[in-house]
Amino acid sequence: GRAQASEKVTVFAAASLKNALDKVTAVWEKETGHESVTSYAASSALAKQIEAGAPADIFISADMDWMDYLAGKNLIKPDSRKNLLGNRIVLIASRDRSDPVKIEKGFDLVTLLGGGRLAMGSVDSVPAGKYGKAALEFLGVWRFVADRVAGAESVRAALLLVSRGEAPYGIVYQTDAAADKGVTVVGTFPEDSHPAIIYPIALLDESKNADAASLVDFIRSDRAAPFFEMQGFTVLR
Amino acid sequence: MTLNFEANLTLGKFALDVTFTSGRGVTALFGRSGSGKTSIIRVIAGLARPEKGMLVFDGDTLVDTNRGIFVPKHMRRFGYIFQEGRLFPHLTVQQNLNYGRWFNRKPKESDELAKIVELLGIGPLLERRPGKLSGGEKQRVAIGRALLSSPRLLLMDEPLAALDEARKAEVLPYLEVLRDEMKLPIIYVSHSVSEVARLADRVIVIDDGRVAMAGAASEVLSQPLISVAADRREAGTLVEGKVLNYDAKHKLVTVGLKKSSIQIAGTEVAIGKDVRVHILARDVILSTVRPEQLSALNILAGSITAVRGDDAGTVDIHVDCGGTPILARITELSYERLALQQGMPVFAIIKTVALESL
Amino acid sequence: MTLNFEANLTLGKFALDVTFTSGRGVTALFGRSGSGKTSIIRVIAGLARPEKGMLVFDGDTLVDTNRGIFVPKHMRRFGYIFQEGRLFPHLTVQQNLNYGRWFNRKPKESDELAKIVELLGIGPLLERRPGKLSGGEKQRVAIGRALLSSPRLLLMDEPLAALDEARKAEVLPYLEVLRDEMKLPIIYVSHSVSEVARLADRVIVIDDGRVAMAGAASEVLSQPLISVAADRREAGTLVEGKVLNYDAKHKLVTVGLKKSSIQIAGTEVAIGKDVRVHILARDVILSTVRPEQLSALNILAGSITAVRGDDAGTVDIHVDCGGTPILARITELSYERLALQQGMPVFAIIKTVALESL
Amino acid sequence: MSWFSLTNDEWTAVHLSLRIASVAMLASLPLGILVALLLARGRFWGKSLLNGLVHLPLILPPVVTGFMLLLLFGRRGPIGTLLADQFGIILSFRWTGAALACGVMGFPLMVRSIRLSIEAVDRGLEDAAGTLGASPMWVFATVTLPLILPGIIAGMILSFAKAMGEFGATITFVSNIPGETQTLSSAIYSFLQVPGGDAAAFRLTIVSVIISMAALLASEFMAYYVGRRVDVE
Amino acid sequence: MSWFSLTNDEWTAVHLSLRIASVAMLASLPLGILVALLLARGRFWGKSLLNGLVHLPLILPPVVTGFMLLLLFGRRGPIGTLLADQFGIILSFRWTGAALACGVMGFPLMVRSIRLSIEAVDRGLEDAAGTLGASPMWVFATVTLPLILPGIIAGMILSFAKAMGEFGATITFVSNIPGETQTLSSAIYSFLQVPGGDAAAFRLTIVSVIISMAALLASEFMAYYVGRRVDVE
Ligand SMILES: Nc1ncnc2c1ncn2[C@@H]1O[C@H](COP(=O)(O)OP(=O)(O)OP(=O)(O)O)[C@@H](O)[C@H]1O
Ligand SMILES: Nc1ncnc2c1ncn2[C@@H]1O[C@H](COP(=O)(O)OP(=O)(O)OP(=O)(O)O)[C@@H](O)[C@H]1O
Ligand code: MOO
Ligand SMILES: [Mg+2]
Ligand SMILES: [Mg+2]
Repeated sequence: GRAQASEKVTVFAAASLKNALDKVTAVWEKETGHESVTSYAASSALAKQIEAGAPADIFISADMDWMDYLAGKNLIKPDSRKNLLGNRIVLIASRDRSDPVKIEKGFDLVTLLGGGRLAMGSVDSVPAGKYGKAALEFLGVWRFVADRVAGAESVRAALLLVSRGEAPYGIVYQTDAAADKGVTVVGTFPEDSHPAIIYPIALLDESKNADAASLVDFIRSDRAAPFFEMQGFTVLR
Repeated sequence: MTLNFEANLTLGKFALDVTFTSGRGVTALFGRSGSGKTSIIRVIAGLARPEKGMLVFDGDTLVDTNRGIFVPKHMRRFGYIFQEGRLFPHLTVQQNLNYGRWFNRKPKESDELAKIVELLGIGPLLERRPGKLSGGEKQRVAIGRALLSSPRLLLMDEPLAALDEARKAEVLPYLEVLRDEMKLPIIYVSHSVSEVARLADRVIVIDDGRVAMAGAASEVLSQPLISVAADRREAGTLVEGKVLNYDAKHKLVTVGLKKSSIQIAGTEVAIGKDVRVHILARDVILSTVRPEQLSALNILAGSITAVRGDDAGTVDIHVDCGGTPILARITELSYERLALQQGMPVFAIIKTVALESL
Repeated sequence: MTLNFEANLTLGKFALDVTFTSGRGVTALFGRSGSGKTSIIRVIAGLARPEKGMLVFDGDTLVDTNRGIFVPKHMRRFGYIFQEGRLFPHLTVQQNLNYGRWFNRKPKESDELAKIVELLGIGPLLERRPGKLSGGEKQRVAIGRALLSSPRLLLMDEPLAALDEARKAEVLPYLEVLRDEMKLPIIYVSHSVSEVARLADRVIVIDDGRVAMAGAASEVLSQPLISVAADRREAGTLVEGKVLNYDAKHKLVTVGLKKSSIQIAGTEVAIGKDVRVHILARDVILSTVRPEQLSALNILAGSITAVRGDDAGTVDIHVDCGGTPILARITELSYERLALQQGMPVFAIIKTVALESL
Repeated sequence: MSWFSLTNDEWTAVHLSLRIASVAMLASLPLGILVALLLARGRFWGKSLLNGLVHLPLILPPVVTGFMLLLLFGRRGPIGTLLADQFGIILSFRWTGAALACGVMGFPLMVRSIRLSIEAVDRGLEDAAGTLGASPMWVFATVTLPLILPGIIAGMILSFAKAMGEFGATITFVSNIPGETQTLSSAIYSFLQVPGGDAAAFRLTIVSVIISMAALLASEFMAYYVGRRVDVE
Repeated sequence: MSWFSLTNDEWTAVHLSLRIASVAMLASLPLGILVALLLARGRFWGKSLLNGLVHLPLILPPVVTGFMLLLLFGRRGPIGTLLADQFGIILSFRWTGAALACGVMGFPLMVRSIRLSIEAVDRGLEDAAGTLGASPMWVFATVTLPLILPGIIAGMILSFAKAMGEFGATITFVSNIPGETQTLSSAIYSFLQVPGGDAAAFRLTIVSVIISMAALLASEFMAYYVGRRVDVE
């Protein structure tokens, strides 16, 4: 029941953080004896749930937009908001075409695709898709490949499209690319080619749980950093 | 008990417009296929709502379209034996039989069940479901189910059509018991004149949605018009009388008519009981002289009141035997040979065993 | 044409073990409710598969469990009139009637349809769906549907039970036409002795899943044992003869028997035609002297061959009238009064119109 | 740890899924029967509207259904507030909310099955029961209900199976809180969102399939048993 | 731009959704009827297995179904390769693939409805047709099929509605390419993923609901028409 759970710290976190964050909270629980639960879902869903009064203490979003959305409605404690993690987007190819690609202004992605599609998160909705589109626009490639994009429901789905050979190339987070043996990272997008990829963290305005702040601190601490870095995130300080 | 029925009902191109009154005992609905018998029964049972009409049972208004009264079917307590069985397929025979008893304030004693099961010969079927019964078995269970629901009125739509003659001969006396001892009024649809003759007190002949004839069974069954619905061969007269004597040795019942008497083979009946005898016209032989040494026991003297020929080579002769009308159907040839005429004295010879037993 | 039937079939506790042969004409299956008649028909139609058995129609093996032969139902071309109608609810009456014709190589001419519609009186119903028919109307459509499917054999399971007598009287002659002119063999289940007497060439009496009696209709219907299945009142003899004469004026047919002749009211029949006459025992009066001035035309001289009493107050007297056996059922009282004995000469009086017409 | 043994959290998810699917199925059953009856037999204004409403969860993307539930039944939603104030019932972010979401998602499937069965019932049998003295309620209980049992069973199994597979509406409405609202389906979804989660997702999928197959087999057996009783011929 | 007018892309999504839902429904119908027949009437080894298989898309989270479709029907999947090599049929990133996904997701719903109807058919009528000379094929076409029409209609509408609401399996299998595989559902989903997208999502939801309601009404009318013909009493 809710009674015990309310003593637990409840974290609402973007689904892509699961691997690292599960380990981090486990360590925190062990060290402090407190308890926590984490609900992983799409940032959009989590933000709307928080808006609807979800009993969460901490929110970690996969992009700035949904955190801004909550901030605009005064649903987070403004001073608790911090940029937690950074990420990079990379160009991946299916195993059979592992030649590195030099990603620069005007690089010939169309030829590389050779009639195939470019798999990435949906460019309107999935954060990785948005960043990918921004990068391609910055590099002047977007208008050539816009109609070749296959927008997936998540980065993971985009990854799968490439690893299954549906699409020859794809744009995903480096965190995701690292774990899949079916794909090769053939290039990394320059950091200045897209808005910074940032996972912000914040305490929620309605949170009354005294342990929540301690967990946020721990997540941002050096103790937690290696778990995130192991997954390929950049820890922002 | 009386049932006043008055209803207008339209079913597609068919229009029912029927008014009748039925009293205690059995009222037979007689009529050709498609004439509207089942429709009438459905209105009585509350399964069809007349557009205009009135139904009163024993002072209890069940339907009155003017006043907007319509008593729903489950409050009427009329047992209905459907033309097509309608057993509950998910219940065993036993559960089907007991179904109506659950809903009755005055449940019949359980030996009532045993008795009806015995009568209908459905003992071995009790555990079975209707899907595994033969046609006649289904019909028998349907009869039992209706009888056991303690109805105030029994609606029977060709209940015996699927039964063999032997079984019919067992069930009919039970219906008579219901009628006479339980005083259960019955509305009975049948195509069989002999069934009707035996059971019915009143007969209503329906033709194309209208009442063609109605009246006491003895009247109606003696009308030639009955042949709209029945076989010509079953025309005859229904005679009422009282049991005068029972000869146990010869198993003969003597029935006293107006001024004469006839003898009928049969089992013991209480002396003084009112009975009815259906004498088929085709079973009556006429003679101009008193016959001798005949095996026929019943020889009634009378005189010819009317002669009516038809175009099938037969002539119907109406004979008045001391106040009791008897109809005889003879061939035209005999009619000519015997030179029969209205007013002539004749002897009507009726074979004893040709009579409907009581 | 012959049908050899031999089947073992178990349905729950019921075991069918029947062997019979039926030839041209009508074979009647007779038996009490639940005796297994429908089960036999189902095996013939291919709706039930016997555990062990053999079915050969005109040399054409339809079922042989030993050799693993089982011709499916749609290849047998046996028309089946079901006990419960089974009309297609989604088709109009007309479409129901035509259904079987679609599947026939040799479709009946369309005036065949008109004729059958006329005969069954279903003309006004053609556009309707079965849900909107009365019970008898459904049954009539089912009869029409089977007749129109150009069957090689007709299986009729109590086809006339729901019909009024007048309609029956119209349909029966048509069945006779099918039997005689179309040479269509028919297997006919009925509880009515008079129907069977009129139609059947062979009668097979089924009792509890077994053949209790089988043989020519005239033989079987004269047996007292037939009363397992039939009303006692319908016992009698089936007599075969040839039409000798037709008196158009009096509409009288003279039928020649072995050494005598009888007269029957009826419509014109071809002279020389073989006919059968069912004489009910209860319609025969015996006299020890030749009666005079009687309206009964048929008075046959004969002698008593056997006397058999029962415990219902009646005595069955078997009389041989010049080689033609006649059964008379009289009361015990008359039996005593007339002092009848075996070997005694008597006169059998049969009312003309009491005879089954042809 | 053997490949197949489940972690504690996973066991919890299994329990929770079973509980949620069963409750969703059972709790929506009475309403499902009622609505099916109304749609099959009723003649009233707004019947098409009711019919449309019932089908909505099928027509809408599950996420939309989830959002609608959140808006209506959430802590701040009109119905949510009402339930909380009047009856102390809180659905949001509780397993009960997950059951509501699953029940709603399975509702059109349940109603359709039951409705089809009701439409196939021979009204003549109900009439017969009426003439034997059974009031409409009793007719329903003793004749209609047993006869539509196959449809009810089909509806229940569809609802149960849907509840096992549902996550779009659930995760949107009540989030994905382990031990509270995390069903097998949402757990599978979470695993699929992270690198290397495929094996775990696959394992849970197998568990989910096994549970549902068992339910399916049980339902088939029940339907067979029911059907055998009513078997014609 | 008035509040309600749709953009070009949105119109495309509407067209595409209609096409995909209709094709999914119609293409799965013959197989649906066949499988329903097998399940209702067949007696064969592996019937439970087939039954389980049919229900899988209901039991599995749609994303998993999408993955499986990708594994099987994708460019490198066994069936996908076969189809591409032998028949030149490519499903990946095509609207046909979306139709496949929707058809698969709606399949259990369609089969259940049809199966329920088949189980309610009076076998006696089929026997009667047989004795009148109709071969099993003809019996099916002229008796069984017309009698199960209500179930078929119900199955079709469920499949259609499901196709309108489906996006989990579709987006996973064939992605979300405007003009090719982006259905109304996936468009709605996309809008919901961005802050401020609610209004647009709501607008498309209304469109989707209107379409589905029209289909629903049409189906009800058809069912009424069919039912009236077969009406008993
Ligand atoms: N599926 C079944 N399971 C068990 N017993 C059955 C089944 N079907 C029929 N029976 C039994 O088999 C016997 C023969 O049935 P059948 O239908 O052949 O009788 P019938 O002679 O046609 O009777 P009726 O004149 O009443 O129609 C009956 O006693 C019946 O109870
Ligand atoms: N739903 C209906 N729509 C149109 N006509 C109907 C409907 N139901 C019955 N009829 C017609 O009404 C008439 C009377 O039907 P009803 O069932 O009362 O006849 P019935 O006297 O019981 O006949 P049967 O002896 O054949 O059972 C018939 O002509 C029938 O065709
Ligand atoms: O309706 Mo879904 O796409 O099975 O959760
Ligand atoms: Mg009737
Ligand atoms: Mg039978």
